[in-house]
Amino acid sequence: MQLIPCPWCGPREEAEFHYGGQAHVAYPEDPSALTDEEWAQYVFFRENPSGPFAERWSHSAGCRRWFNAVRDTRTHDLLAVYRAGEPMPEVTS
Amino acid sequence: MTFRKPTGGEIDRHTLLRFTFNGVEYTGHPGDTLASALLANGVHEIGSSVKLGRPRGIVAAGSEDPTSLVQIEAPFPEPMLLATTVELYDGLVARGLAGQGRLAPEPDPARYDAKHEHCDVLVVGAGPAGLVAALTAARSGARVVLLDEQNQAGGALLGVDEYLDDRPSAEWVGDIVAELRTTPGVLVLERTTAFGMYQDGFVLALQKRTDHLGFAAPAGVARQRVWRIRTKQTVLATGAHERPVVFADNDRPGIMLASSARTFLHRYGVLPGSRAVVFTTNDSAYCAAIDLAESGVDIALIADARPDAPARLATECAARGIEVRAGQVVTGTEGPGRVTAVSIGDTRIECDTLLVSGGWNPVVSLFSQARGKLRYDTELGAFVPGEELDTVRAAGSATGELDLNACARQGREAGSAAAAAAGFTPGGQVPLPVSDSRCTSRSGLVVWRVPGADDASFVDLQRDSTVADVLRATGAGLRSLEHIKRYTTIGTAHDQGKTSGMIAAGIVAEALGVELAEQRPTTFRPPYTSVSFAALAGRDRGELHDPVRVTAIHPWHVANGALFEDVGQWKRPWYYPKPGEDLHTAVLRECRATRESVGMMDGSTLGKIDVQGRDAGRFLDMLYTNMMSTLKVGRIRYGVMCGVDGMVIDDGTVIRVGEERYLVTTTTGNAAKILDWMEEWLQTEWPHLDVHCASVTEHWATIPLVGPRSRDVLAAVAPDLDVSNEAFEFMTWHDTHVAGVPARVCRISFSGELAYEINVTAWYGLAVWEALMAAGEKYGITPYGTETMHVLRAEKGYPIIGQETDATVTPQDLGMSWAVSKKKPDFIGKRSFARVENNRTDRKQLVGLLPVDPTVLLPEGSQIVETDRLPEPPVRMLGHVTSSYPSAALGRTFALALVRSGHERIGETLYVPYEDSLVPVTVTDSVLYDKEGARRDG
Amino acid sequence: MTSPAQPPGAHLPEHPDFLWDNPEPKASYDVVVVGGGGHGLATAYYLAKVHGITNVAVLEKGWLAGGNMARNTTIIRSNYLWDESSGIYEHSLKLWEGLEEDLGYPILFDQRGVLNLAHSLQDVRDSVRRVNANRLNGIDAEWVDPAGVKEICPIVNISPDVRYPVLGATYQPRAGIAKHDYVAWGYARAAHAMGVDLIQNCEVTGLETSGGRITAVQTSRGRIAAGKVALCAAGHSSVLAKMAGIRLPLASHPLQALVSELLEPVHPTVVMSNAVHVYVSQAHKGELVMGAGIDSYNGYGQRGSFHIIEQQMSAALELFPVFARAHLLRTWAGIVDVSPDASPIVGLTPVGGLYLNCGWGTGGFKATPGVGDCFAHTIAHDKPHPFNEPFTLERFTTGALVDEHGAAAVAH
Amino acid sequence: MTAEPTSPLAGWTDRLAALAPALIVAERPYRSQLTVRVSDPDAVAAMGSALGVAFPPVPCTFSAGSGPFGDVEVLWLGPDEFLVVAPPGLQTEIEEVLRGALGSHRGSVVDTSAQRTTVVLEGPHVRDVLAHGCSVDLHPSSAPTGTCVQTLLARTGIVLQVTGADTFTVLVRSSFAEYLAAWLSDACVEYGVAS
Repeated sequence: MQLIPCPWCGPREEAEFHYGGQAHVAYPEDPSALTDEEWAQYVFFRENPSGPFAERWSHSAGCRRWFNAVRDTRTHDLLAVYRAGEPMPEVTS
Repeated sequence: MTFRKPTGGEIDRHTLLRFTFNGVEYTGHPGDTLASALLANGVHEIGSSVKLGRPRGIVAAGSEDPTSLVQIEAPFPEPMLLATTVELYDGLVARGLAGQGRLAPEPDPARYDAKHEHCDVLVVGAGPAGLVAALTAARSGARVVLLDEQNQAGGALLGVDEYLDDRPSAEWVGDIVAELRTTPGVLVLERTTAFGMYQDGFVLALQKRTDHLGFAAPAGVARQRVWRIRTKQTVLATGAHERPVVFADNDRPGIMLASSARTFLHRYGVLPGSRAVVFTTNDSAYCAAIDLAESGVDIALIADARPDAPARLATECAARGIEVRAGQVVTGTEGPGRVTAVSIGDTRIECDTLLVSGGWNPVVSLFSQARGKLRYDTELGAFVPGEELDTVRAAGSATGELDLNACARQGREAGSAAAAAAGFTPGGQVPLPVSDSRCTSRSGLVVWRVPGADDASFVDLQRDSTVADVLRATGAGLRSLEHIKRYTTIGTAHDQGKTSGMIAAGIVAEALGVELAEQRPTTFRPPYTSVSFAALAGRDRGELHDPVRVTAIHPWHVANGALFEDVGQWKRPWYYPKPGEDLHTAVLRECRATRESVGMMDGSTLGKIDVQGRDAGRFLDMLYTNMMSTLKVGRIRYGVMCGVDGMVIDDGTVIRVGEERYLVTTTTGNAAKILDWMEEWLQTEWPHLDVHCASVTEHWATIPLVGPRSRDVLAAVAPDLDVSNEAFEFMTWHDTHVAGVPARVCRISFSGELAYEINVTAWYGLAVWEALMAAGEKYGITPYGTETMHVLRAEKGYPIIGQETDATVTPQDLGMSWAVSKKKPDFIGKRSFARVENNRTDRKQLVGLLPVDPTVLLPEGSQIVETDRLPEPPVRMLGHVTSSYPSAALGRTFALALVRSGHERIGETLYVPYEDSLVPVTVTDSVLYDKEGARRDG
Repeated sequence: MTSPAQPPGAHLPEHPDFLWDNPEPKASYDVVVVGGGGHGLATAYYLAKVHGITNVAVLEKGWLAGGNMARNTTIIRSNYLWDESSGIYEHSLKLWEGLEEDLGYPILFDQRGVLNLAHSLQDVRDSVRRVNANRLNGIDAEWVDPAGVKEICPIVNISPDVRYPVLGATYQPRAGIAKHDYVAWGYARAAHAMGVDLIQNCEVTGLETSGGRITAVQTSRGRIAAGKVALCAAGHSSVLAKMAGIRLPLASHPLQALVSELLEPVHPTVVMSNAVHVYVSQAHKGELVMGAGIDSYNGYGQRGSFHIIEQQMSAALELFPVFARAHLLRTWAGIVDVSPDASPIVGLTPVGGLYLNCGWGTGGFKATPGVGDCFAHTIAHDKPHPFNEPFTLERFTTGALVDEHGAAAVAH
Repeated sequence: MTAEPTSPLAGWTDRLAALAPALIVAERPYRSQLTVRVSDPDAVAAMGSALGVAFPPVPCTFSAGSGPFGDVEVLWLGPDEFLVVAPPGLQTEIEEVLRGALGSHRGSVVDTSAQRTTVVLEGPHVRDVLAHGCSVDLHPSSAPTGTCVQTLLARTGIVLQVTGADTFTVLVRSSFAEYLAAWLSDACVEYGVAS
């Protein structure tokens, strides 16, 4: 079980969090301007790397805040945690 | 005959414990394990092997034992325990196993629990290294947890009679434990096995709290506890296991690891037999031989595989009349069951015990689970921790170090380093003990097996896997240890290969002609030792398995005989049967009463979310398919929400409380999901929007009051409220008092009838419900449950999310194009409506179905076909029945269904396979009752 | 001491004395199959057997069948809701029924039936819907009430007083289990015997294309030219496809499983409960084999979070109180590649000669023969087999999903 | 005709009392509770002044004090989210005052008085009991008096306040209150209470 450092509440057990998949996937400015292919990319397609991955978590049983993390999907080590809206920090894994 | 020494060991000879094994009564003493008590009684044959049915004895003294599997029968049946880890208690009934245990059919009466613990330094293992590590860390002020699987601290010291600092080692151990116990912030746990090491310093440990008490175990105390430990730093002082050497017929009872025999002697005062042969590849077995000889065991011979015997130890043996033969190996054994003779080359020696030592395997399971890399130590013939980790360090014989003084020093270094890494400065230095030990074992020879009858040379005694099996696997082309493990099943049994895994790897490397250093060891998977399912379930059983959520009015439902339906975690009244009523008769009565007079239900479980802020309307416009920003204050609108894929995810009403404030309702099951959905969009996509959401689901009790007489009932309890149709229009709300309590009353209807939804602070829910019951008594007010609610809405063609929808249904499919805004430039899901698949004309659409025979009730979930005769499978299906009920209002049965091109098929006859026939049904509009909507105004 | 007439496990078959060679990779192959798990081995086998294509290499980065094939709970069934799914899974089940003979290798395929429990009224509706659909698709399926559940599996607790009572179950009698390693080895042995090269410890590090067509794979053991390349890499599919510039709608998650020690027979069938995430059978030697729910986060570490196991245990004990003092012996995790609709992606790609088989989530093992056959057909003919035709990558654009996830919640 | 209130744990009063002395447990029902969303420092300060209790500036803490509404606590729930807790019957007035203090700043005030109920726990075993289901480190060095965390207790969400050396306050969603009570009762069996 991972210990996830909520940017607000500090480290808490994974069971308190909800996973939100890839971070930094913006809702399209104007969906109606997109082709079906482009829209499908937004709806269904996400990065799925083996290695560092910028992803979203919500501290759902705590402060209910969404935040971002860079986590190595091979080791599950959290390399960085940052607040929603902040740019992805440089990480070394 | 007894093999118990008159003195010595950690047992209480003054107390007799009676126990039964394989149907025979024996006695033992407090401090015994089942294994030591059996050996004291001369019993070596425990069970039989799983595949070949060969007798199996006791090989080791601890949890690494590969053979002594027993079934506990009393006090309560428990399968597959090792006799070496079962502490003896009075009245124990057990039997040896043939590889399979038995589960008790009766419920386990014991309690189990879990506890969270946090520490700076966790030390696993209370042997010399662990004790020094724990005390070093404790003296620095760190919070320390020290765990050990035994019932007392000491580790390897428990199995020897050595002196530390010129006094019995137990005294040294006792002093350290005493100091630990009195140091604040230190927790010492015996009978506690760390069984898994996970991410970020998470260690799980199982504590056996009352097992050793047997029948005397107090009922209120959890029998076993799972400790969930979060630690900053860990010291693994997990020790080492002696390993055997494989030779022909090495599986007989009476063949035991030398150090284990020594442990039985010193810890339990038990002799393994009368006459023993010792077979070793290293020094440590000499000490066992000498100690046993001094206790009266006839040591017939020490066969040392090394070309030269160690001079000092050989001299000591000679002084005791023990013959030592260097360069000799055991080549076979005899015996009908227990060993009766051993062959060493051409020499045959009669004996009842064969003690074996093939060297030591550091216990690296947890280190490996912590993702520490292992390194093959050629001198030791074993894998050892191969790197330093930031938060995990090994100490003592777990590193391969076998000298006691050196182990203690490692413990001090590890304890100090761990405390420092956790942010603590050193306290008083723990003095290292000085040992007089005669035995060090680094000078061993690595011998995996003695060539001989391969098919009787057992590598894994529990799985009956032999050298021949290993060679057959390599001969079959297998190269990977994982493959060979699976081909031979070595290491997959109860002991998970604690003593066999390394040997198997060695034999494979020899067979393949590769270096062991190049072989990857097979993975050490948790748990280190087996853990009962019940311990892992802990207290999350029965009523605590998952929370039962109830409303403020719940006690009334219970008192009035409601049957309940599980909706998510909620218990909702399903229907309220009167004596003699079944579901259908009760629901017909509830429906009729509601449509003809007045009924009410507990709607408190509906999700309720307060949405506030300048952009609240804009926000809701994005979430709902229809327009919410144009809703006027005081009015209510029904809305549908879709996912980005355009499929319906929820529906409910939205009431506009103020210019910048809305209250939205969600379905019962989706309340939390929809609030999360809103927060996700607000926080991650639209933080610029001035909107805040708050759940008020449980703040309000919600009571739909439904039926033509609902206005009369409401008027009676809400004297301040003008309930006339003109003053209180459909889809509006008013704040007022109901039964003297501030209330918000919404005029909405999920039944087509005149109806009001009364919302009061939940504390008043029960009282207001009772007031409504009283006020409605003269109209025969009838409480109804979810089933009647479902029937009433189905008669009106209103879908239930999750029943009419299944994540493949759009608002258009539900016939709700009217609820999909054409004006809004965007809302969530809108873009998906333009996809190819969404524009097919043969999508499944919601329609009504009327069985041609009005008495036939279609089962929900029935499929629908086009023809009155079934072709051979696969049969083309047009859709399925989502809801089906007998209807009091319609005087017949009816159904709702999702049907391909359903809207175009209205009027057609389709067929529903039901049992052995095809039931003809007429497709209709989904609204079957009061199509004109005349009834909603009362 | 008890000594049963036939000790448990004594009846299990011995493995043959020869399985496969360990050749050096050749410079080129007609078809390179990436991934030496069940799907890769089955694909190679059917390529050779059905289509006569034997100049084939199966590249495995670790040891053969050491990924999900070695880690699954071996449940085999075909009672899926949608026509598309039941089509390919039933095709697979039919192949399972003849597989032992086909491969000439014991696979311990045991049609002991599978119960899928229903715990809520909506579960019941969904279950009945699926049973009816299955029957019309020619799949054996029954709805059984709680008493019927008890008859099939006497240790299930059907008391109405438990937190989530059993309201009934769907039952597929032809469903069952098989021994995963034996299946993989049976395919490997037979493929090898027909000339397929099985190359272990060979990790694919790159895919070479030229003019929109695949030409070679780069590996840890050198470059291998290939006429066609077929990806059967389960959890690693996204990483591999990306080497050819293809983005997949997949997320790789840990999926955990566990076994108990060996126990006398108590559990004669397979019981699955999606509502409480319990999937359990008793294997041939007597161990209870259980699958857990998928861990929520992406992960390639072959390890999950233990609280998932603890939750699963509490749910399992509600259903099977008799398991209280069974012991957890070993836990592990695989990496499952989950698609948005919980259905696989099997077919052609925008790169000529590159074929995709992924997204099986938790359904991969049971599909092994079926998808091996269909995928081999797809590769041989450069055209999908009718059974995998619906499972295109394009469906995520058109919206023609096969939503087993939302519709039936029986993706296991 | 005036309806009388019933608290979520009304049916548990005796059973909870029977947990003493292992654990002294009591429901404190009907307290005024308002969920406040506010981030503007001026608005935060104004709200604090209006209540006579400064809002907690540090995450995972609460502040307490006395003012025009008597003894009031302000619990940190999130970076812009607070729970104002006051004696029973004041929610309407406090809501009005807080709205006034919020003025035109971004934020919201919602009466959530009945959304959660309050359970006060006391006794030498209180940390032990909570540690059976709560993964947060409650050691005084990590969770001193004044700590306020939202977390899980077994399978329910809670707001947990450390109010003294051996005293804690738990706020639990009303529909989960009976589960909490049953769970606490069961946990106390370990500490000598009859099961």
